[in-house]
Amino acid sequence: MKNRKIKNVFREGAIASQFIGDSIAKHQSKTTIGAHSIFLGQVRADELEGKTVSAIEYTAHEEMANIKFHEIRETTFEKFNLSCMHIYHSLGLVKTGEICLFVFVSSPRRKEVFKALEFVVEEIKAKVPVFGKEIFEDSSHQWKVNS
Amino acid sequence: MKNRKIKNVFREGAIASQFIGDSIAKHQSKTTIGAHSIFLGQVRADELEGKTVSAIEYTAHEEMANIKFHEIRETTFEKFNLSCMHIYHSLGLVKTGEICLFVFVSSPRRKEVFKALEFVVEEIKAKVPVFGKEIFEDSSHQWKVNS
Amino acid sequence: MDLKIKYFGLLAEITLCNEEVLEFSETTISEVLEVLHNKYPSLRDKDFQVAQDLEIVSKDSIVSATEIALLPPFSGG
Amino acid sequence: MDLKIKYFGLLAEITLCNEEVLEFSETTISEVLEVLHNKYPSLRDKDFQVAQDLEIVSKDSIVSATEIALLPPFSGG
Repeated sequence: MKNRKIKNVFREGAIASQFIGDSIAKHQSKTTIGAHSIFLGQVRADELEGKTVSAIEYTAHEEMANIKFHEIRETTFEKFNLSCMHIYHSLGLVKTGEICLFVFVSSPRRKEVFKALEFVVEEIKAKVPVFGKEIFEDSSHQWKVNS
Repeated sequence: MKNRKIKNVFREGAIASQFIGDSIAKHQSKTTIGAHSIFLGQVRADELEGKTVSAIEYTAHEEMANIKFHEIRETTFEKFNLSCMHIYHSLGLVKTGEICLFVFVSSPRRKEVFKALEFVVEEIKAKVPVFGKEIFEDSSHQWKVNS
Repeated sequence: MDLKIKYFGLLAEITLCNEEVLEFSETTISEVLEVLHNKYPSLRDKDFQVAQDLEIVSKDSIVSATEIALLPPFSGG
Repeated sequence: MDLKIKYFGLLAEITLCNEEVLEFSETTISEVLEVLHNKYPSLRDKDFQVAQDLEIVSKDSIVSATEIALLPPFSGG
């Protein structure tokens, strides 16, 4: 898969808004970039039979997932004219309102980033072995299913 | 146009990455949100006949522009299922690598945010009377044209 | 009738002002533009739209506001 | 032949372990699954995919790795 290294996409716990701000700041020296697009997945306090989700606990087949993230990255660079791309996904407990997925794509031109961002997020949802356990306020749980 | 107030979208100078991080943080109490999408326009160091852009100076028909931003906001809320939306645009000097446009949309569901984000950005480019003057390193300039 | 004309971007570089109040007896936008073209010949080959009451109007509209704006191509974002 | 079986998400709740090493004489994935279904009857009505060498494989594939993973529906992001 080209010469890019397989990175570890996972971060323990929620992704902090400060971390996202810092990531944006790091791109300000790249003056061929004209457009960034960012997707953030946030844990919703969904209700089910009167119970409310308080957190999602994420597990993954980490080795396989990092390979899949890498393949998605390579495919996306082939399909779209991007300057750079970053993906971070939480493992462990992420409380409602916190961020569990951060996808960041940058390009000289805006048209590319919209298509690339949606492509990356849909690929992650479909192809990466990550499993979310929705934990309710009473400590009962159910396994999340992506729609 | 409904009961939302016309906001002032303009900020003097570049939009700081810290401001973007703080905006994200403010949404973490909104636990019906499942997906955010963000667009950032960044000033490119384009070259033209051997000269390099060092900054863009933005001016606008501010009153009209804020009304157009407001109309775009209202139309977008009608077309897409969004929880919230924020738009900030720079006025005055924004140096290469700095951010001049920040669009932030949030929804319970991810499918909405991709479409809404692209819609908002394309509407801004087409309908809002903002004018960018590309300033080269030798202080000469040319007027930017959106593609 | 006094009409305030606002110029933006490139157009303000040609007119050397951001706005000016001129007296017109003309009734349509295109007639007003003809006067401005005579005052600023370089305007003639520039691409711009005209806003009246903060809305883009066609050039055969009747002048109904006390202020119009000449807007070159938008380049926000 | 020893085969390490990894269980994820909901499936690990059924098997009460994240992984185990079992001895098999079976040659296809579906034959291995049949053994696991007998050991854990609740697995039978669960929806999952099987990965071998970190790639999803069909259930009539030949077992060629020393480790396979049982993956319930993905729910990342």
